[in-house]
Amino acid sequence: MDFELDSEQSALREAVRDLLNDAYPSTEERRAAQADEPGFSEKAWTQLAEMGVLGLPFGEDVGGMEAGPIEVGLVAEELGRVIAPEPFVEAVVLAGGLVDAVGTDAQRGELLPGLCEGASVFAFAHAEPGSRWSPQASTVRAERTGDGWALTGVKSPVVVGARADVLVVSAVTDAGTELFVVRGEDAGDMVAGSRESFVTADSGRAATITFEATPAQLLGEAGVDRTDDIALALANAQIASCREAVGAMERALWITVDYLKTRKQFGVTLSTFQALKFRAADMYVQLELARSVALWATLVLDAGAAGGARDILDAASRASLQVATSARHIGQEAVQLHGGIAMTAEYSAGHYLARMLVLTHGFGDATHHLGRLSASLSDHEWIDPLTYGAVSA
Amino acid sequence: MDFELDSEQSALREAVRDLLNDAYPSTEERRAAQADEPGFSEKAWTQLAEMGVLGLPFGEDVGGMEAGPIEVGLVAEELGRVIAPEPFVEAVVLAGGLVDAVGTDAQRGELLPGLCEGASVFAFAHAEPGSRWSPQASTVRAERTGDGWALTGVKSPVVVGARADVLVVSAVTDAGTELFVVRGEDAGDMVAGSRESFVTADSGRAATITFEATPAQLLGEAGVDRTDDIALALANAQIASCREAVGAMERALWITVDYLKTRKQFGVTLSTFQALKFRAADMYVQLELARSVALWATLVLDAGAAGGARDILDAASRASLQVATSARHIGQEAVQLHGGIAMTAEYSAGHYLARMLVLTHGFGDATHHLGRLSASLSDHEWIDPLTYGAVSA
Amino acid sequence: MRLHLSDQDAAFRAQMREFFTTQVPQEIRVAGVEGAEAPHDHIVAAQRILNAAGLAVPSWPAEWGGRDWTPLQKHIWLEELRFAHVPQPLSFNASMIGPVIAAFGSQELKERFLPATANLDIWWSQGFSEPDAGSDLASLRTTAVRDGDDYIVTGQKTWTTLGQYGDWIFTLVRTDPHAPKRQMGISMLLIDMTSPGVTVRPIELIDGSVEVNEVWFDEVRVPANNLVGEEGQGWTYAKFLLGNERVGVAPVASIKRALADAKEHAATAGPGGTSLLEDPLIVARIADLENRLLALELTALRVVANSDRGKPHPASSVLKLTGTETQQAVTELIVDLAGPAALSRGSEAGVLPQWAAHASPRYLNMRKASIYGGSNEIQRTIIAGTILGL
Amino acid sequence: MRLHLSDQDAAFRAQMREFFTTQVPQEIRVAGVEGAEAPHDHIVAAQRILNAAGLAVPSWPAEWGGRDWTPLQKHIWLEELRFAHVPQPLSFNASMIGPVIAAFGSQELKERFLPATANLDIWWSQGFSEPDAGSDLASLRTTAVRDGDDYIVTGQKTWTTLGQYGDWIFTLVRTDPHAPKRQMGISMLLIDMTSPGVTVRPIELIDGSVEVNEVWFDEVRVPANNLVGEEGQGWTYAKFLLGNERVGVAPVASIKRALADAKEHAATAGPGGTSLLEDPLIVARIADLENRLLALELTALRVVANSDRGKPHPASSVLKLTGTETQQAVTELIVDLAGPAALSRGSEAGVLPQWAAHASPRYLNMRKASIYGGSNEIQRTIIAGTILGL
Repeated sequence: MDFELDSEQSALREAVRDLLNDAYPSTEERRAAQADEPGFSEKAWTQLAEMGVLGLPFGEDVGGMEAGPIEVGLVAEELGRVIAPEPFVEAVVLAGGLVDAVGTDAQRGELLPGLCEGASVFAFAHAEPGSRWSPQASTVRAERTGDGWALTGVKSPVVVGARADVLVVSAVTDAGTELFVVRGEDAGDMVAGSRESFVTADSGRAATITFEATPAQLLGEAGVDRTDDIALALANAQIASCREAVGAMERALWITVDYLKTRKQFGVTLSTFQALKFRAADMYVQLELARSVALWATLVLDAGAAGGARDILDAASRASLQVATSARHIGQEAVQLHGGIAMTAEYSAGHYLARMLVLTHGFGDATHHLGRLSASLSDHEWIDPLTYGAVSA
Repeated sequence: MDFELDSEQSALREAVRDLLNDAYPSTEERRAAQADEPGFSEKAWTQLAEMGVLGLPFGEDVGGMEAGPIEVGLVAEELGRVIAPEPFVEAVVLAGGLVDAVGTDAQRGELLPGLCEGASVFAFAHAEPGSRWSPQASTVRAERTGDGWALTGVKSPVVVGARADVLVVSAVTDAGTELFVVRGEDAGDMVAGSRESFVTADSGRAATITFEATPAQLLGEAGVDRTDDIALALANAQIASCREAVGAMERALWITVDYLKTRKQFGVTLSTFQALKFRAADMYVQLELARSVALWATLVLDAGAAGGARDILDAASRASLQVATSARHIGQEAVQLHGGIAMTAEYSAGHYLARMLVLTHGFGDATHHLGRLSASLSDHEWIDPLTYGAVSA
Repeated sequence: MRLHLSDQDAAFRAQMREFFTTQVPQEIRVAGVEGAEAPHDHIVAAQRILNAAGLAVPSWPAEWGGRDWTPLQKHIWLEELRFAHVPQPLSFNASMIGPVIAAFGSQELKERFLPATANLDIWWSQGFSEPDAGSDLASLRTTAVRDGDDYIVTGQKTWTTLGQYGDWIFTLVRTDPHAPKRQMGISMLLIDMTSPGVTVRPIELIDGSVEVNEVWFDEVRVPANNLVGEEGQGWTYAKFLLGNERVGVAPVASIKRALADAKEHAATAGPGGTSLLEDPLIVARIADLENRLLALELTALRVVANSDRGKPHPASSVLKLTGTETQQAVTELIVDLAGPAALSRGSEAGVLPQWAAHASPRYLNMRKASIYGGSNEIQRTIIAGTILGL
Repeated sequence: MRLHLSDQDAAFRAQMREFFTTQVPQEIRVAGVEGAEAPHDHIVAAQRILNAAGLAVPSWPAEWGGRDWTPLQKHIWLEELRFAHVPQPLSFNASMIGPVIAAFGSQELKERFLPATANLDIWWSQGFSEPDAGSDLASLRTTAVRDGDDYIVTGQKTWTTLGQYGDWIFTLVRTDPHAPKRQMGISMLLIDMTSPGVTVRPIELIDGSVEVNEVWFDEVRVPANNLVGEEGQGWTYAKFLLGNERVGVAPVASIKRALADAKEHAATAGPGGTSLLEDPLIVARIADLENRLLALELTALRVVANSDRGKPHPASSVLKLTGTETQQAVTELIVDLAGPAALSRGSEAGVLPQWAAHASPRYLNMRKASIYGGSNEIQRTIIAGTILGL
């Protein structure tokens, strides 16, 4: 049991941190990056690619770094610290992860190098209006057309769905839920159907994508239900998202602490008010609890090969419940302790709240995950975190 | 809509308050009253009878005062203020109320005058080991024996069950749940079976009562399922209990406020610590919210004739949920803000916590009542508190 | 003690409900249903309809359009109005500057301003807060220097809600920088926002909306007869203005409507239009919120009932605190009901239900409730100090 | 970063589990299952079994019975011990005075006291708190005046946990009332509780138990060679003593066992022996508590892992706060699971399950957890000051 990074991992963290601090030294740069489509900085995306970050979880055969969940997690945490709008988790961990896990070798070889190089942006078109974090597709259908497939139906919201040139799409087939790839002719168009971009609660972009007999390529072998693959990929992304939220929480806390130390009211700094100090202390407690479970979930992923998917899904829900609880607490308190200034888009605290809202909502909220954990309550007498991901003793 | 007492009610409140302040000027007197069986002061009980308090809800024909829920509620609140151990709610409102509601005129005339005069103590033997606030009996059975009945089974806990000379007992019959009266030969014995007194969490007394073919008199007409009568009587007692808890909360808050004002630590009074002041303010908020709903439930009872039992049961659950939440908050904070001294039996704060625990547990805890309210959530679009107890518009 | 309304009050309530739901056009009321703030033109239209019926400014003196209602009737009026989703009369006009002018203004000021204020012919803005003041209002630095028949006003105000629509602004300005206590040198001045030297800059909020503004005064010349009452008494008038409202401190009926709407939405928000009310944890959250709201409403009614006797009820301090917390908790619930659609910022993508698409911006926007108008920390300070004597 | 224990640590864990569950008699361990504190004789018996196996005082120096374990191994030892319901070695002996004597005592003191302390032949009590001090320990007033080879000790201590069993008591006394800072005039003195002038008065607690005591010293003559270390250094030793334990700050395994037991009880606590785990609100409460406990356990593991490198982990301050809150929340849960039986105060009425009959007194008793040993307010002050720099 060990919670420390090794020296290579530490070096990666420093490099990513430097890159992101340069890209987003203040709220102003982040607002500028989000002002126009695609809602993030293409330049920062390219820089991340050049550093190898966009290929972290993939094999060297497709241009990747052959790294694991620990490296992915630390990158996510760094992105969270500056609430960078780049869709690392959505494009690389989730959509890229699905191509890597489900795609044929030919598909991996065709698609993943572009992602690793930063030339390509992936999106996972999965949520449907009214769906609630299910690993299955429900209204979007895929039909065979000669030797190919065609998709029909609506996906929304799809994070970076308008910008992405590679869409991984879940759809109902006779086999259950299968996965498909739809490639834009260029960044803006599909062969058929439409994409409408909209601004998200954290000032990013998502899209509503309408498929109208849109030609699509089946991902992987035909006739295999991909529900379990999707669930596992979502859990992967969810854990990375938790780490991103932890990074955001940490910064939100320290921004608040700095504000309390410098802001004067009634002739004294706010830090002289004991009630505010105690509330900052409670924020710290929430941060550390969230960090512990998010780190642990990363380690469960890392150890996952032996223990199987069930432990990973469980760990993802456990991390999400604690992180969602902590993030709401810290985000709201950060705004409240700042007062009115935090309500403005010019100041950072409110953006942290908005970003944490999205990070802890994209893969299920606290009530959702509490419900999942409730359903499995009688499966165990107690929880032993150190035996997760191991062959059951 | 009016929340004020009229002058007669105010006079009653003052009289009861004076009596109780004389009986329990401090924790010491209360501890003395609880040191031995029956766990309360027989003298104070007699004084309450002399004031007419024990006959408040009953008709003049049986020696009562013909008053209503408002008078009952204000007495309960006064008892709560000094956490008096006298079993007004259990003996008068609950057990007496059942005899009044269900008994024949002959039974009412035989039993209730003794209660009103203070000569008699009633108890409602209803809970059974493992039961959870159901209005039905489940393991105690009543069998016909010639022209009478005999009870068999175990009731526990029965508040003041050892001291009571009139036991109202719920038991399973062919009709469902019926009610019976078992009278002790004197205060200590029954004709058959046994009573074992034990100390309760609030230093009062309850008993485990074992019936072994114990002769019993049927209460009221034969062959009528009394589940609804019991539910209504429990709701009545529950609302009075909520008022008692409100009285206790109010005192617990003010005891704490006084402590903060006078206790010095690190060279200053505790009241100079802002975090503690804010927590006292939050206690006040909880008190006022609880008071509002408890008063309202009393008024729903008072208006109840027109609206029927369902509104009353609903109001009782609503009051219980808020009061249980507030009482736990206030009780725990009262102890925490006092620090170690509140853990000792010599000091009052811990007794308030213990008493509130019992008051908010005897008729269902917060989770229980939240479950009840959840079950009826879809029955209404919203809640209009002013139309409760009225014929539905 | 009595639960039900008197026959008279019950009739009053029915009359209000009838008016609001039949005399105010549906298109004005419906915008609120999806949880967004009422648009500017709806507020104006609604207030004029109310004013024509004598229902816009009931708390004012009768000669200026007020009604001799009991506090309970005022409470019923406001709650029925809110529950019917009628945009509330602009508080800057109806609850703030109107009553101050009526109480402290000269006859000339009253005639000049009150009718137009009641009818929302003038849209008033509030110029109290300043950039570095926060909750410490008395530290304001905007100055008004007397120059003949005018004052020359220079300084900056902020958090001016809906100031982008403002015709006039009532301000607190420092007329005497040498006053022995800083509260004493403050006056209240009415300023035409079209005056040269007035600049309004909207502030974008975190939900993407524009609700508050910064207002700069650069040597703005203001006629001295725009002074309310006496010079140096501004702090007194401001306290009167801010403490004026005993009724409506907590927007009970608005929360009730939002919660009822949320429950209705939940009934079809599940996958494939199924009901989320099958999920016991969601049901329990809603049931718990309904009960918290009930406690709030009853506390508000107790405060109102007691105001009848002329003294403010100590529990009134509880209403702002609990009201904002309950209101915020309902917005949190709606975000969670919205599911993945909560990623939206209210855009008109079309395929997501409007209530769900607006859930997150509404949640973010409502964080202001516990900050503006006396933060919850200020409320706790008041409770601890005034009620508990701590 | 690695999730699993090393093979060595996994073997160590298995070895500890094996020992505790097979070498400590069941009757000593079972008493804890129902949630009550271990009785006096069980504590003594357990500590002697552990000590015979070299498992009572692993944190002490090796020459006095300590083991050269890593912080993680110490953590595993303690958590396995707690999870097996083995009464923990008496903290006053094992964690408090033992390490202080080992670090600061003379060779004579070490030889005289350490073996007997490890084996619980001496039951130590703690004499730090005084009646009016509360969290302000340094304000103590008990005096020790030098008189030849003795000190004459006069004063009163309170909150002396389990002092009714005490053979000896380690005290903080004021040896120099004129010291420039009040912390400087304090010394640590070991006092035989059978000395003339020592009086112990048990204090009844709100759950009816007797756990803490008042101890009076009325001109008690104490040999000067019972002084620990140097005169005037008592405050330093006390800080060492109180800050000594990095491991075990939060009783994770005890809470885990209590929660697992509660879940087991819930499975039959419904009417007629049915399962309360059919009630989704109860299930959610338990699931939520399991997750809070997981977060606590993992935070404790992070602190332990980091202690390896010699510097205390900042998150350690979180453990006391969260540990007590979680522990208290579990006692609340059990009260609610107990249903009407929660009216009991643990009496042996027989027909109510023991766990249910003890639920309320346990709940009441556990309110102490957030008060004793540095209240949660003190913990927040430490976090704000030490970690956040506020």
